[in-house]
Amino acid sequence: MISHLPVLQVIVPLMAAPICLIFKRAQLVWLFSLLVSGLTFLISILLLQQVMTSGVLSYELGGWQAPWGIEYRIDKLNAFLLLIISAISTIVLFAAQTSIEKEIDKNKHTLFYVLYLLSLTGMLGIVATGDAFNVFVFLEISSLSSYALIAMGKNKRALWASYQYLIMGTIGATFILIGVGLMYQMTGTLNMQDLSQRLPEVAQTRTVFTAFAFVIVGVCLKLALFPLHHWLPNAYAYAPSIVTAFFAATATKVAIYLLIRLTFSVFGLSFSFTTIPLQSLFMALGLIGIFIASISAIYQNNIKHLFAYSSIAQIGYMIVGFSISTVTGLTATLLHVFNHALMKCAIFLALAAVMYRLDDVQLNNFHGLGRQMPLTMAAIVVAGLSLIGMPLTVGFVSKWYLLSALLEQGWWPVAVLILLAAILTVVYLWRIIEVAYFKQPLVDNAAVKEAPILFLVPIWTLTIANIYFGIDTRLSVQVAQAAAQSLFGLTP
Amino acid sequence: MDIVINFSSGLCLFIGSFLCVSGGIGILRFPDFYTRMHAVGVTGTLGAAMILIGLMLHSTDLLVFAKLVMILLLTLLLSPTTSHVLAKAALHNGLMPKLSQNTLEQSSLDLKSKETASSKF
Amino acid sequence: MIDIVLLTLLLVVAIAIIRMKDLFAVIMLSGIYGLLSASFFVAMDAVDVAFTEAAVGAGISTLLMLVVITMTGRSENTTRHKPFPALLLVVITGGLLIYGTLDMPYFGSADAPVHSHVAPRYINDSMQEIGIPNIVTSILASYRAFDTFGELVVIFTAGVGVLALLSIVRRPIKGDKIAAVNDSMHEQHLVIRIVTKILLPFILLFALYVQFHGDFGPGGGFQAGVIFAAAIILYAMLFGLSTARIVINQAFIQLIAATGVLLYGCVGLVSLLNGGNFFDYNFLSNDAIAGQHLGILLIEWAVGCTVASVMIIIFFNFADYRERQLSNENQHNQESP
Amino acid sequence: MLIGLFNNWIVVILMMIGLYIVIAHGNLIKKIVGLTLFQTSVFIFYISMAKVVGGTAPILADDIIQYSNPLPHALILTAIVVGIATIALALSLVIRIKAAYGSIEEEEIQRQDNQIQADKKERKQA
Amino acid sequence: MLVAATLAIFVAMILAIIRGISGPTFYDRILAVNMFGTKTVLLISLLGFVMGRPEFLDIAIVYALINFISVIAVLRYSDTNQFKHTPGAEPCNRKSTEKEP
Repeated sequence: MISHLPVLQVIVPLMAAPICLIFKRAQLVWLFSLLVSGLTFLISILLLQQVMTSGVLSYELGGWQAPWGIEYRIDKLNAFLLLIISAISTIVLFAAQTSIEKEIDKNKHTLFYVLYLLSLTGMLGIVATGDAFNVFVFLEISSLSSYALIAMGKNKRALWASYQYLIMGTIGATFILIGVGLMYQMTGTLNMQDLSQRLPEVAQTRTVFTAFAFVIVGVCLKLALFPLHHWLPNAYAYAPSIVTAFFAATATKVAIYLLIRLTFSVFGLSFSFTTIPLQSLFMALGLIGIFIASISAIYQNNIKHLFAYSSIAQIGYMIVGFSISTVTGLTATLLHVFNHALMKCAIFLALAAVMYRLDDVQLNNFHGLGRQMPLTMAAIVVAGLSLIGMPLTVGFVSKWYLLSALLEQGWWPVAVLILLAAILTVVYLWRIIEVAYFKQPLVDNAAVKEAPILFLVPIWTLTIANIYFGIDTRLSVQVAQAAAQSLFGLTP
Repeated sequence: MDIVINFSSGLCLFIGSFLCVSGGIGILRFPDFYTRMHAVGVTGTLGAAMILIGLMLHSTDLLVFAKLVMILLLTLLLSPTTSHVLAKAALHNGLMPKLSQNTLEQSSLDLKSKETASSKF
Repeated sequence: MIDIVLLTLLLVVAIAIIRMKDLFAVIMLSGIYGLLSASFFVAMDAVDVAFTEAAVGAGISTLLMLVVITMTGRSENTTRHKPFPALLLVVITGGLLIYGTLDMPYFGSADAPVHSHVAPRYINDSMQEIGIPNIVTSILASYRAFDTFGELVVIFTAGVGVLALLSIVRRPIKGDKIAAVNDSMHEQHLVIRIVTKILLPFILLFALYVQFHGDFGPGGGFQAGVIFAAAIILYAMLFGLSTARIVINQAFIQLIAATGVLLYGCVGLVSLLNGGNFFDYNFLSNDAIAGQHLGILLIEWAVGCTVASVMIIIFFNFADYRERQLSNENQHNQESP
Repeated sequence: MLIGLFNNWIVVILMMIGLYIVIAHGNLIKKIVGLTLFQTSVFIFYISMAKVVGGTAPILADDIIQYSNPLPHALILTAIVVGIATIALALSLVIRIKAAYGSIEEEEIQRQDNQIQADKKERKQA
Repeated sequence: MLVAATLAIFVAMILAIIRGISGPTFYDRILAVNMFGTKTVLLISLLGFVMGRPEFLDIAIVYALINFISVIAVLRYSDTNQFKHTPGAEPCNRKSTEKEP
């Protein structure tokens, strides 16, 4: 059974979704999906160990060799992402039942869990597969289920946000399809490994250049990189808060994985960074994205909007790390993927708790929340500090590696800009902390109690993880370093 | 023997395609919806039947022949029904046929009376 | 030659769609666009794709858009906001694509890399390895079975998504009300109901023929599912939604959709437990070719069930929402005058 | 040169028409039709890539030697079904938006959104 | 002879498309779609014989069915009030204002 782990990783949640549809009772379905998500988390841990010990795993589906059949290639990068996604999904599922009690009406709870498991399957499928067209199919599974999940939000604007996300997402997916088609036309194969061997000889043709451009634009649309980010704030703000917590921590990370996989493994480092001035382009887009997103985060009233814009800023950091195109730069990006998942999931779960108690997350709802919901507010403060990058938190680790990668290349002005951006983060966090601790609670929400236990357990496990991985960085740094080195071809 | 079959299949194909083209011209040049309907309905069914018969004569193996018979039966059943439904819906929804001037007032009068009579369901 | 004519026709229809204001005409033209592209696929020897595009592109999507149009109104407002930045963006992407086509292998050239690397094995060895004449079905169901599994899950997700968005708790309708609806429908559509009564058994039989004929000629699970669903939709349109609900009850249809996906997965699991990789049919039975046949048959059956039930779910929810909206409007009209 | 690439250029023009409709037109249903045009033109691009002049449909028959490439056909079967799934979901969203906002024009919906935003700000100041 | 018939069918299809695009009332458009559907059935059968692959006839049968079902759907759903044909004010692109009854 051990040799079948790569495919079981995707099949377990996939088979669980229709089973959930057959059980009609929501309580049973919640426990079942929690169990399935835990099982997926276990499989991803075993996979990570297997990959760290015995290198790349290759699993041929249907027994056909690579370019003819579909092949699952799991290396350190895949295993790292699979671990993050399944861990986040298990933690978020703890708080799911209590949160959707208030936000989604009764007869739709089972459908919520089916769609949740399907989007989990879609993301795991994208990360695990080694076939270019299979990425498109599983991308569609995760996007379709995320459109439906976002549209289940209570607020009527969730429908409009989901529609805009659908249009942008489908255009992005079709761009990826065009890119894959052009690549197939020039090389005749769909397998990523085979593509990377056959692309260099046709690399100088204009068709491969266009294929690269289309695929990158398609992925950037899914990534919500600066100019193409308009769908993200509304989608995250009006979706049910559990859905926001799950997607904020995983959806954009999968797109970052795709970007890294395409530029490093499929097109090759030399091709990606020479044909298009990818380095300066992404560096510029990342920096502009950080500043504009942080500034617009400051003026937001809806706290979910605020942290959605801050997510776009954090993606800007990852893109800057990616554009340095050195081993430490890539390690910084992978570290930030891991750390950002922890930070953002903790914050949005805390917001889900506030939403559960106050039914709204406007700034004036936060008046005096520090006394009324002390534990939840404390979690937001700690996660906020790690967002800024204070020492002893995960944020500091990823900022440290990003700055060292930048200084290694001698681009100290960019490093200064990064520190400036951290100050902007302080500004919009201070707005929340000041309101929560130094203002009296408004009269109508005086009788607000602390969030229920099922919320506090996941929030505080994430906050402790925020601090623990800030201090003992062995797991995250070691895996990220090994993944970056394997991508650069200098396997240790 | 096969010269006769070839000749007759060619003849059927020629008639069928002539009918189709005339149906096409009819749909463009006729002034009003109902006259176009007439053109398409008649030539559509007969033209299709002739072409299919022409193909039947041309076909060699039995399975292909059976499929062509099935398509012929299907077209003969469906295309008149569709024309009927189309005309009924158009009339029911008030599309007035373009009649010569004097019959226009006369027919609109009795249509009104029919309208009030049939407005019960 | 034929494809150049068809492509220019497609271009004409596409430009007409831009200029049309009346949404109904746009849907009619998108139906023609689907039919034209399906006949283009036939001219390009893509037989299975023409089948699916005709059934899905020209049939079901026109149908669904029609049901939506009757709810949302026909006219599109005339102000075309921000045409120039859109035009600029479109021209840039178009230019990049045209720039990309300059180095492409010429249309139909046999020595293009596409025909020399992976495809020859499918064409030459698929008879020995899998033993069915239709290579597209053998690729779909055996070489790249996981792609089709992913696609089946996409259709299942769409069905669950539509259920999540539109499904409402059904109040049991009284028996006599259904009879009233039935009578008024009967009176309105007399001829059509008789013709459909003759036609329905044939369409369902034809769907089963397409389902099991997928190995030898064009056809397969998807096409059969769509044709089956089209027959049920025809029945529901002409005999009234409430009668159709009695004939096909919704909970059972959702159950079939779920079991279809599970059946597909179980075929993989069985081959996993017998020792092979996930979708390796050689381990399904002692002889490899028999295993392949059995695997492909089961998979096509699972795909047919799921696609048919999801299409029925989608149509019934759309029509149900429209029915409820019309009844609200009628009550509203009765109260207001 | 022209004949060889003519197919691709028409496909590119069709793609751009679809993209233009999606971006420039405000009506939600018009955007969906634009999306179908855009996706169908991508399918036509794949299939015209698979055609071999003188080759017939990829169904094995004993007297034929040259076949068209069957792999893009299998890929496009998947893509068509993905397209119809997206369209079905988009249409159900349009129905819900019509019920919630009362209109399916982008400007009208955007105006109502900004309206709600403005009311919330006034309530906050009050 | 087969190729001549195919060309004739093509001409008929082009004429149907012209009527489909320019048709003033929306019933003309349904008529055009219906005619276009039947002509495509014939085109596919002829192509099957021209190209020597008689498998195409299955597709022709599906075309006939799908065309029938979509025309019936159009007519079944066109009896709501907003399709009431008000003579004179056809809701086509020349006259942008359309009186909602």
